[in-house]
Amino acid sequence: MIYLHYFAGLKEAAGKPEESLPWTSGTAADVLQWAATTYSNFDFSAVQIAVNEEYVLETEPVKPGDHVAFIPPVSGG
Amino acid sequence: MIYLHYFAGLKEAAGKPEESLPWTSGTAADVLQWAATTYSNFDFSAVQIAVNEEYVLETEPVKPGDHVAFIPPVSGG
Amino acid sequence: MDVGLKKPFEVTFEPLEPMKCMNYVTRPEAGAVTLFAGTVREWTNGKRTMHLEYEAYVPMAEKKLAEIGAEIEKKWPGSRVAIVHRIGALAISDLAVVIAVSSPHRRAAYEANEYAIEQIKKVVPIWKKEIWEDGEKWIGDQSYKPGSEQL
Amino acid sequence: MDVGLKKPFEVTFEPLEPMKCMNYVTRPEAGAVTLFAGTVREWTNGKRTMHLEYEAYVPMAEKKLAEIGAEIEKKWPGSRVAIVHRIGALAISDLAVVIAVSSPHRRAAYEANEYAIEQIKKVVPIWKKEIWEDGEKWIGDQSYKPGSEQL
Repeated sequence: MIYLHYFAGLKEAAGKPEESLPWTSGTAADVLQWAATTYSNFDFSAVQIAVNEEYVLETEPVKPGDHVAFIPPVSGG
Repeated sequence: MIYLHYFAGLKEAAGKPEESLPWTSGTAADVLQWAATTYSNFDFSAVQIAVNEEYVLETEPVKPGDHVAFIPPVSGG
Repeated sequence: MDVGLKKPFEVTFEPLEPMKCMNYVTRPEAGAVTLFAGTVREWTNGKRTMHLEYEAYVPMAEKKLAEIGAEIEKKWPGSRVAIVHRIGALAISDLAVVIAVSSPHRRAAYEANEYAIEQIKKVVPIWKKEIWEDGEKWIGDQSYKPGSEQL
Repeated sequence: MDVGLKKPFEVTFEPLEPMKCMNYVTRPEAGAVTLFAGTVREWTNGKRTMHLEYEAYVPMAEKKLAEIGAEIEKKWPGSRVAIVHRIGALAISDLAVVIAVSSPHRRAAYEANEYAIEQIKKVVPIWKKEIWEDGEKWIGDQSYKPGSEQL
């Protein structure tokens, strides 16, 4: 199981702030692929991925228990 | 009569914050000359002159009733 | 009684209190304190913002704010930093972010403060939604710039 | 009740209140507020400052502060400025000067604020005397830099 976190427009597109997903092994790119397929109404092209609150490359392995957050372009400040 | 204003080290050298001086006509340079002679224990080399709260050149005429201030290098902030 | 800043890098729903940030960074070794406040701006290019909503990935955002602070304290020796960001619904002129930096010398205090806001706008997972009279939009494309404080 | 800033360019014997300056410049058109506070620094190059004394040619100093503010509001359109300077005896960490600048955009707010302190240190008739354990001195040669906020 991994835990997915959605924010801003993606949270609205998904209709929820978080969900869990059965998981054995894979990379951040695999998780992104799953989300992009599941929430095809959202444009993931500029989204960064954070695993356990740290930005990662798409090649980063994702292990069961990890928290994966999709980070649309930020606009704080 | 003109009114002279002293600050910081010059105020201490003069032993007073201000004084008046009989005056008919002259320039800022003349006032400076008078002060430098009178308070020869103070170094006037870096002092600027303000007449009626505005910096002036030494060639500026000084008229009776004017306020002349000697402005040592400032150190506010 | 001023209870002071709860933590120097915080994301909060509460109204921001700039003096708490300022007091946190002020100390005898410092001669200069700079403070930046990003406030909600009403008009941008003729478009009127009614209010803003900020959302954050709170634990990661606080971690990133702390990293920015640590980087600054290393890059500008003798500096101390506090950064607080508000989330939730904000009205016009409300404070969205407050950055306080102290330093022995003023140049560093200005530079480090500006560096902080630039980094925040790049890496801290916080998002802003603008609500106008006729619609709303999550802001994320940094080339698109209505409302609040901008480049 | 916050009675607000008495006047936006003031030289005063009273402790400075940064929030009054900040509130004075904050308004719906502004998205950024920068605040600078020059504080009394204890240690400089191993020499310990006990306290400072500031003196001013008050009417001219307030006039010059207002001129600096007017120049900034012209040079950085849409900005608003407040500057207050304390005089008299100041203790370590006391605020000597507070400068608040608001602007629609942050770059201008930083730039204008730094411009203000640079101008103050050049043209505003205010003097600082440092009091150490073993002596005192009016500071005026800007190349000589112990205590308070410096270049």
